Amino acid sequence: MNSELIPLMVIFPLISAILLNLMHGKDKVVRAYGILAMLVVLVVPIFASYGNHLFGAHPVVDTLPQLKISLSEVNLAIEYNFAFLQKALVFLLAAIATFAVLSHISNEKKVSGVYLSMIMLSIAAVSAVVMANDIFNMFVFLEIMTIAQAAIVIAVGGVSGYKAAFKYLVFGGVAGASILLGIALLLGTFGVLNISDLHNSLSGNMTNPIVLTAVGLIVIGWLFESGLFPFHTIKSNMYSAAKPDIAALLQTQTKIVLVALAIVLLRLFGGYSNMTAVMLGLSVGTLIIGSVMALLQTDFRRLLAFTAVSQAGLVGIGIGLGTRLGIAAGIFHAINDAIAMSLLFITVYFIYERAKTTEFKRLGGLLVQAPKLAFIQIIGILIVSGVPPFNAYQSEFRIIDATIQAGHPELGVLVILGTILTFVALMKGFYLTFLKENTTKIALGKVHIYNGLPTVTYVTLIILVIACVGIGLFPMPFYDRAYSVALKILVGW
Amino acid sequence: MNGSEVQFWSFVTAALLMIIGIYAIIFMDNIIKKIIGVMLIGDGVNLVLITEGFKPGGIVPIISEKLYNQSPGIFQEFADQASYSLPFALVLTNIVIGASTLAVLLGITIKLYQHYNSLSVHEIFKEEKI
Amino acid sequence: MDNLYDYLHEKFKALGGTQIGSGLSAEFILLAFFPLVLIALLRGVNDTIAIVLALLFIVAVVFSAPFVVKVSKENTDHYNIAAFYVAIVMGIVMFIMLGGI
Amino acid sequence: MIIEFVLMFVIVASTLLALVQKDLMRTVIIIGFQGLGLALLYQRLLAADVAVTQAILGSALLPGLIAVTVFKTRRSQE
Repeated sequence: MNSELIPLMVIFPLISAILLNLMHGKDKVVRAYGILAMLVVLVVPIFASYGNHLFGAHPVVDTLPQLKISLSEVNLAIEYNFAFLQKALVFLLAAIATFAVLSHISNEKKVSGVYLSMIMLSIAAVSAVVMANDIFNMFVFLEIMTIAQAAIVIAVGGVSGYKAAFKYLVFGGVAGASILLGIALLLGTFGVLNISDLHNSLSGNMTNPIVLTAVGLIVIGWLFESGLFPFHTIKSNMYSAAKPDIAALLQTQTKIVLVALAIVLLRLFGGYSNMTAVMLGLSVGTLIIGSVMALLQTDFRRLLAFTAVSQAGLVGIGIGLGTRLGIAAGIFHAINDAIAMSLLFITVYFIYERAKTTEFKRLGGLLVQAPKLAFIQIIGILIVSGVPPFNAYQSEFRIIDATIQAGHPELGVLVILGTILTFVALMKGFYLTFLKENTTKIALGKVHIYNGLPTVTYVTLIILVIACVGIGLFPMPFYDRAYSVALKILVGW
Repeated sequence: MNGSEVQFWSFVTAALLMIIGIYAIIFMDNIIKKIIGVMLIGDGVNLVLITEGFKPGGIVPIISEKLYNQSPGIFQEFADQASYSLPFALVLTNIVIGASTLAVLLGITIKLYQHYNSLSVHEIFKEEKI
Repeated sequence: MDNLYDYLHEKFKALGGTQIGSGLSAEFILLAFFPLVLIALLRGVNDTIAIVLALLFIVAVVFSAPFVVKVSKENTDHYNIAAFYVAIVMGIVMFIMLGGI
Repeated sequence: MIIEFVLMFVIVASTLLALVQKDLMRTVIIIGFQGLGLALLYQRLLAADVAVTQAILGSALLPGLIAVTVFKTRRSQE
């Protein structure tokens, strides 16, 4: 039952983070070790077998009568689950992180070990959040993830990065304390931290005001970690202050954590309709406000940042419906959209690397200089806007289907509106960057995109496009498994 | 005054700490005071956890080797009296996390001060017009 | 109504650097968004009340358009705006969870 | 039992006092008392191991870090 590779997915990036930190300054060693470590991080989730891993010497003990648990056994060890969903999410994270590491290694003259170590730390944290079946372990790694993400943004962002990271850490402190307080209340009431045990203790106990307070507190934490309504300006500021390749990594992590925490919330308190109502309402608000704000931006990075936030709202709508179809579609869309938004962020990363700016008033007429990039970006825009035969079409269509089947057809209309608005916003960015000849004084002689794409970027973009088309043409292997995960969430692990 | 009263007022203290922390985060203009607010919220949550583990009239959950050797049967009595020590482990983790967050925040503060020559949030976020 | 374009142009100037086309599309989507949310919220209640509320709502929309300027003012990167909305939403979430509306 | 209530009073009072100070160095010193009070309260609440950690971090290390920041920036609140 115990697969030895499961803890490696968390422990190896953590050790690499420490080692890279120590190697800082020795350029060649850092380069070599960075590439090697990313290879391991990519390979381990593929070869790990499904199963549980228990940390600690007491796998299971007999009933503890004073804990009032209607179970025959209680888990005392920290438990990590690894199944198809976890495998997909961890591999997706590793793939996008590999690009962030490789782009740093291949483009910078002086490689920063600390920077790579922070990327490794965030990989470890997000993998642990995805796999942990222990609510406190999840909290610890969420906090580590917050600090690591803030550190990555500080490393390259300049003053706007400092401001974004400051807000992120302050509100992250509030949200983290909120989650921990919720955990403390649950611990005080039931005496267990394992999510499966909590699920069993909680069933039919949703009128206890202490439990309801805990639900509210954990939902507030979920809103922060996934960048939904009150926190959307903070998240989008983080995305736009970071370099676009890091922003691709950050938004992937956000969507993965959104799914992981939402699964925990639904498993624990799935029967409580007020919770799903709050999740649904705030997700709808995020979708519309995010896409409206995306349309009003004058900088390509900020435009993409708000688009990413609004797409997180779309995932939230699917999950917040609380039906089997909705949860499956939401999880499926999270994976698809993380790939598609990463594609767009990486195209913008290339523009940023070469032109040193992403403001629309300084860009224009790049189609002549970079036709391949323009072609890939228009494909990315079509993918994110949900055009068949790409992958986001499959999941957005299923989300709309789920809204109608759940009895909220208005929400389906809102999803369509948000998608159209996203398409308009992204096309505006494409038009102003590639098609429109910029004749203003400020732009003359500023924009140069040299011949061709660098190999790493090109290969990554091609792989992402192939992934999008592949999932779009053959969605069923992925969707079926998401559908069975949804059943597990609703019925019990 | 008995032990459960201590527990109640300890919860009240924790609530006050959290409320003061949230007030500082939202209304105080100085960055350092906002950071202290984050610290206070963490302290409040820690106090909640500690108070949960507290058992009125109990003993500290540490058993020395000497004590155990004197009378091995003491283990049962110890288990009855000791306070619940799982929350303490959680608190230790949270203290460390809070300290590292605080350190990063203070580092950012110095950088922001070097750029804006001010510690006021109003001054630093001026460019983002309200 | 002859110079509606000029009127909107004047209003959208406050956004700074945004094209009027994107401002207008955002405005129309917002105009469609509010009634849809209203429908979603009011579908359960009495028809007469819903109609009266919807009419009142339309009047309110006509007098308070355009929304885009207000929305973009409320979504800047300023710390205080974020803190304000975080506080409000925290309160609302806890109220809904405990009050059980 | 009275010790706990005194400690709780000290904690809340020093928190409030720290936040109303105009001089940031005073804030740092008073927040150190809050950390020390918390450590003693933890000790009274039967969490000896946490109390030791909190005594070091809360009353010396974190105020020290804040004090360094205050020295590197400006001392008084404008």
